Amino acid sequence: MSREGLDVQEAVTDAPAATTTAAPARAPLPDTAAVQRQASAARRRRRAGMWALRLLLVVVWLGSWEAAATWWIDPFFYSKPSAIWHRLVEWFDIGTQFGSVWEQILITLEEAVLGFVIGAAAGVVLGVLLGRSRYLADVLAPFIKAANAVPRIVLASLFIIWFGFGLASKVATVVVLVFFAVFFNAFTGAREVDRNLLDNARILGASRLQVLGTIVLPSATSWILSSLHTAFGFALIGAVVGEYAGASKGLGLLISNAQGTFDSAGIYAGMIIITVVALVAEWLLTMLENRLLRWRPSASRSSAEVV
Amino acid sequence: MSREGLDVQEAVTDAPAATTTAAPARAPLPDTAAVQRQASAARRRRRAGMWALRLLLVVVWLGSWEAAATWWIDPFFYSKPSAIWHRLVEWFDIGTQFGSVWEQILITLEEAVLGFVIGAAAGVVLGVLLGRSRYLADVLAPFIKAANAVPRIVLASLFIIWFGFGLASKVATVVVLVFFAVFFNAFTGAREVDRNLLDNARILGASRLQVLGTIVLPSATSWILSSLHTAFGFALIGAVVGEYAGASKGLGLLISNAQGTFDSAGIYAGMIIITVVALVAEWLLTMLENRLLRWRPSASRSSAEVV
Amino acid sequence: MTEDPVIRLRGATKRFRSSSGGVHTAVHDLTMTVGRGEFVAVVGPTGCGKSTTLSLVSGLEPPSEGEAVVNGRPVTGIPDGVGYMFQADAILPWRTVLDNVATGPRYRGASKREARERARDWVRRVGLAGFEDYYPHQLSGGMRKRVAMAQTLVNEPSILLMDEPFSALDVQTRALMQDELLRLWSGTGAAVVFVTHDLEEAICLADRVLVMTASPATVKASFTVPLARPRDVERIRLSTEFLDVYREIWESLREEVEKTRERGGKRVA
Amino acid sequence: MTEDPVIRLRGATKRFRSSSGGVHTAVHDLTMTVGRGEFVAVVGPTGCGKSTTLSLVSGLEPPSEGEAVVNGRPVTGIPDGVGYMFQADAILPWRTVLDNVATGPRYRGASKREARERARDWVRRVGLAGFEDYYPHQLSGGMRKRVAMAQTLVNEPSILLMDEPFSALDVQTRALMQDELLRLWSGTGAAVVFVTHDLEEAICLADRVLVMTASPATVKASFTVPLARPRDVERIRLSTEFLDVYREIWESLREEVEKTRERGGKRVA
Amino acid sequence: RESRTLPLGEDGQPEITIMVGGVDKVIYLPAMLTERLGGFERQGLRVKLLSEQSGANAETTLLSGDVHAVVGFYDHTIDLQAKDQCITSVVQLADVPGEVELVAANKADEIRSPADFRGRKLGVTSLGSSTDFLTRYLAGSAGLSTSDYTTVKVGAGQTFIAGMTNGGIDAGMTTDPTVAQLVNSGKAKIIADMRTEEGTRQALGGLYPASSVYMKCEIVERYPEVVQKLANAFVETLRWLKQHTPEEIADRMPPSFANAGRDLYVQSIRDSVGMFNGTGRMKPEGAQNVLNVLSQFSTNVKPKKDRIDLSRTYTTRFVDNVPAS
Ligand SMILES: Nc1ncnc2c1ncn2[C@@H]1O[C@H](COP(=O)(O)OP(=O)(O)OP(=O)(O)O)[C@@H](O)[C@H]1O
Ligand SMILES: Nc1ncnc2c1ncn2[C@@H]1O[C@H](COP(=O)(O)OP(=O)(O)OP(=O)(O)O)[C@@H](O)[C@H]1O
Ligand SMILES: [Mg+2]
Ligand SMILES: [Mg+2]
Repeated sequence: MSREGLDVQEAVTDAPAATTTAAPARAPLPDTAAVQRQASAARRRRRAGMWALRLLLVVVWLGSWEAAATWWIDPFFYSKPSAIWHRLVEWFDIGTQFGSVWEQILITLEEAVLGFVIGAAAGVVLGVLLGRSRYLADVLAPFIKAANAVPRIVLASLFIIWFGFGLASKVATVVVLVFFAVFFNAFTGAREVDRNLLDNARILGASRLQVLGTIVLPSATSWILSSLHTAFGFALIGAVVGEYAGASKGLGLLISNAQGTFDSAGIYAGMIIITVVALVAEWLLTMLENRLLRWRPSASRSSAEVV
Repeated sequence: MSREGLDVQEAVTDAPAATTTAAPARAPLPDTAAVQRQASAARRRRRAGMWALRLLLVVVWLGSWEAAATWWIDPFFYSKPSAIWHRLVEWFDIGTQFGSVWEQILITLEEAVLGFVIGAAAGVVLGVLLGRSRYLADVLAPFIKAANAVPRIVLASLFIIWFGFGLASKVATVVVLVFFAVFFNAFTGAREVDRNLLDNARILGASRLQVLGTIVLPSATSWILSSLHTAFGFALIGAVVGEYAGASKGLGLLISNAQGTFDSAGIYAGMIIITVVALVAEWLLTMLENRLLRWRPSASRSSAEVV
Repeated sequence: MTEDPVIRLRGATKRFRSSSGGVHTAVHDLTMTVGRGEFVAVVGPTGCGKSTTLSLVSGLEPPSEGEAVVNGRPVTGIPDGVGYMFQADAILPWRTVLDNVATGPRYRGASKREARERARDWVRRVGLAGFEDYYPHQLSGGMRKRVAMAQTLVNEPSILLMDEPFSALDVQTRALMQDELLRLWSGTGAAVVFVTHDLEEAICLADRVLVMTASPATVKASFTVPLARPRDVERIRLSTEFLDVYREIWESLREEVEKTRERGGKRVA
Repeated sequence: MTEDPVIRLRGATKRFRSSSGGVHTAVHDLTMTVGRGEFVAVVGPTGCGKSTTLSLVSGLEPPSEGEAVVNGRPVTGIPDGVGYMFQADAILPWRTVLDNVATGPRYRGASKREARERARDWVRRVGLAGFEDYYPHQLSGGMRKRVAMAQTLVNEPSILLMDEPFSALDVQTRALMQDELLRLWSGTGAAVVFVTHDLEEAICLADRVLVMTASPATVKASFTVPLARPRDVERIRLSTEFLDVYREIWESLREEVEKTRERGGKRVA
Repeated sequence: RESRTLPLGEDGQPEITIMVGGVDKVIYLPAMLTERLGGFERQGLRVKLLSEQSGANAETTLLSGDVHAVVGFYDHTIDLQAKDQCITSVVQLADVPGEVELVAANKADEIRSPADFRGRKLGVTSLGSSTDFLTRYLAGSAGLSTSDYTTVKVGAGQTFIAGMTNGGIDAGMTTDPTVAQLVNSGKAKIIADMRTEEGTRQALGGLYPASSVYMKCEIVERYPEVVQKLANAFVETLRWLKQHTPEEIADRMPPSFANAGRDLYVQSIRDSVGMFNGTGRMKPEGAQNVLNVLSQFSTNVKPKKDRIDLSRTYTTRFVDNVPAS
């Protein structure tokens, strides 16, 4: 990307200089367009082969599962792909016994997103604060370590006792899961800010607040953003576990109900929905990350050779 | 540390050269021993103050909880520190209703450690393999992403169906939690191996296997080790959640039993035990890390000023 | 040159706590002055304390003993009119060239439009017109140094501290940047303290070269460079005057370099 | 010098896929030879393709067109007897100095004891006796370069490729290392290809200096250096013969450097 | 895994694992009591008791062979037959569910009977559980359809109490000792008490046999003598229960069961102990009634209700052979 941008620059200003490069006795530069066409054709072939292989893997996997569940193993325990598919179709066509499946997804998402936002914001604020204040960080370090070692999933049922069966207890579960994931990265990001950048900002005349806003936060951004991927996964899990522990709606309830009614296809179907939601969220976060981190060299340094 | 080592070197070989440094007209170098004594006294004072502050925080926190639970809020839901303490004393003195509390801890630890070892080993092997094989990694990428998005905690109850009520289902839960944490770091570690180191090894005559053993693995080690911290936390949570979903012994059962018998002190006591176990494991892992990464510059670059 | 100096260090000492918990004296009892408009180069062996000296002048670090005086006032905090180009890259990777250069004016309260206007002028002056919207990672090392230079100069400092600004560049780019620096500096009347490892560079650029002792640093000797300005850096380094001064200063410097060398692995990279 | 060369590149071209998916020609139709025991320095503008040339000779990269011949055999894989000191630090940070130097012999099947014995000898020869048990991070840049040198030389290569080995060092350490290199090389009879940005360095060290064109690289000219050996690097660079050769080669090189410069931000750092 | 045989100890005696659907619940009290009274040992059985709050999980482990008997609700045997799995109740501990429908104290004026459930949040231990079916049946009998109210999964014990006190649910179904805890503290009132035959007939229009010991049909076929010993042990305990006071019973139970206070525990036993039938014998009328309920509210049973063979879901042949003491 960057190279392209610069090449345009070059083409405009230095076209004459470039032609003088070739020594008279040398073979002329070959038609790079042709070389390039060759290269991209090879790339396309490679990609097609890859997709074929992936498809094959999926077919073999699902096929052997279906076959096994039909003839050898008991689908009561292991379900089978066709049954799972039917359950999914049923849910999306007719709805679940608690109402439309979209409603369940939305409720779970609402809990996850709300908790995610609160947890991430708290994580960033506290992380940056402690990252920039050595003394506070030193004092609180043992408490944070201990709090981080608490088995947070177990808290879900405590939160139900404290906050009831509604939104609040699920959001609380999500918040504690998200908070630590974000906190540690924000902390590291804020602490590892390049000393030179800080000094430079001070020399250029920045106030304490300006340093925080223009140096510390942007520096920590890539750390924070990278933590958000894991954090959103945690958020979904937190919401599901919270619903699992007690709820009247949501994907976690769907799964726990499937478990209660010996509906193994339903368990798998619920898990597939959650997985898809997580993948979509992941994709959105990657988009956000790419937007916010435009200033970084592109990560894909795929400098494989042409021939 | 390193500096000290080198100073000794210097003292032995270059003592005369050092004395000629001071220009004749300059003030003599002050007694560094005195300056150093001063500095370390200041450090000691600072540390004492820090511990006092921490103690104060703990006292205020526990005190207000105890007071609130005694006079305002219902200890039936929130328990109180003294009750939790009594429950802990009881467990360690008399034992729990499922036997000695040590036995519960050992069982949970056994599940966690077993799953941790299996999951970490699998994560390292697959991570390094895919990290070094671009094609395989490209083909499998979508599957790995999807698998990683599956809400793994929910798997705990599936595993009980698949693997039964015993050790196997808990270990399986732990394995899936640990695997991904380790896998991604091992993968990144193996892929980000310094190109120069690889080329250098090839030039020096290394075979493929030698490159893997002497360059790739050690390079990935710091990535892998850093993932183990999170991974062991996951391992404990996995074991506890597995026991929670159904078990005959273990800390998870202790907590779930406490929930069934209105014993909120028991819930907290169980969580405290798990937290302590996690902290001890964390400490052991840090020791291991320090041993294996002796070759790295010490991380504590606490170069605060003396005056 | 010595009356009414812009910078004066008097008996300045700076101690750090080393990573092992001991105490390391980086600068010991250092006294030096820099006059108005003077270009002083500082050379000295690796790790002797050159950067530390600059940080005392800039107010980034307070001296442990002695005092630093800038423009007649003791240094507390960053003194007015100080510009500092760091040894390492210090431009903001998340800002474009233009916004990087506009950083200083923005910090100092200029409106966004005004700051950008002044920045655009300086981007042009350092020869980066057309690259305003590039991010640092899209630039070569030499171009990044120009951005840093514009970023520093846009604040119109009356005191310019430069810490081996060109040492990371290849020889060819470095020569170019040296010319550029002299061109931009001439006529600003700013006092410059230019730290370098490279004696050639020091002589090409400076009015006066200070030689530092091996660690802990103090001023060992001061040499005036008799080369006329304006100078063409690429030409004068092959002239005989140049070679004479070079030999003279090198004799003084070599002693300290060897002292440092003998201490062997002292420098923990 | 041209009959029975140790290294011969004939019409070698190397293309890379650039990050944008396009094709970048790093080396185009390059022909060069290096004779037995000859010390050849290669200079050329930044990013022209010098390192790529070395990677063709070393067998790390196959040429896209043309051929590379080492010791009379076309290069496929790493040829026997090649040693390569990389531009960047390439010693193993998790091994002590001694074990780093012993790496090559270990790879080549020597027993642990034997490898260590040979390594100990080389550690001493590069002047690091007493530092055998240090880890790289405890060493200075110059010391690390010595480790790299010992690591390469312990394999007793008959062809030594060096890619700007000293460019990251400060000027003083660099001069020292250059002396060291000449001392260690003399009498080994190894052919050396020494890539550098620094024309001074090239002339001080080499029998012959090759000037490369701006990107894509090919050989522009070849200059023989008339300085007698053994050479004392710190002294000869102030001699008149030196200055004459310098001026001559610089004229040839400057054209290419300027070409590269004009292309502006071409180098994506 | 082997789900068709019982594991044998070194001396050839079978080692039986029994999963209790909440060993601390009073409705399953005979399981722990038998162990405490030494009933299993007297029969020469080696028995291990496990606890699992979720009934469905308990059955799953039974089917997979991890445990060999479950102490749980009879209705699951019908549910599972609809899923083509055969399990059969060998000892029927009670003819009534032992469940109580509670209503939060501050709503007691508005909700007097199941007919007032419209628009309410009703707590059940778990969706698809027996409490779920019973709640729906109560509401259904009062003329409500399933869309008129919401069932909320609230678990049992502390989470149930929390739900009841902080407004998470308006009413809910649970067992002792949770009932005693809520009623004693005045946080809830009873609107349907299914701990007695009378109350059950009133609420459900018939019996609803619940607490039972069930096993896989295959195991029952293969090891009748082992099943007989189990039946002997449980019936002995059922008889013992009839002859002792709640205080005496509480004394025999593990002290941790009374963590929330001994008086409370004694009271919960007093309230519930009447549900145990003393004989272990299933009343066919009850079984039929359970099928009626499930036919209306179980998604699994509803489509297959006409094909359910009740005779395979319970047997009295073992309890009939228990020697009179
Ligand atoms: N913040 C700090 N904390 C501890 N020690 C420091 C600190 N800054 C510098 N030092 C030490 O002080 C000594 C002098 O450092 P300084 O950077 O001033 O040297 P220098 O002459 O600029 O070196 P170089 O030529 O490598 O740039 C070094 O030994 C360094 O390790
Ligand atoms: N593996 C690779 N993939 C893609 N492009 C490459 C690769 N290696 C080198 N190049 C490109 O080839 C060109 C020449 O690179 P090379 O490293 O040979 O130059 P150089 O003369 O050694 O430069 P320098 O003086 O900076 O060391 C550069 O534009 C570089 O970006
Ligand atoms: Mg410095
Ligand atoms: Mg190169």
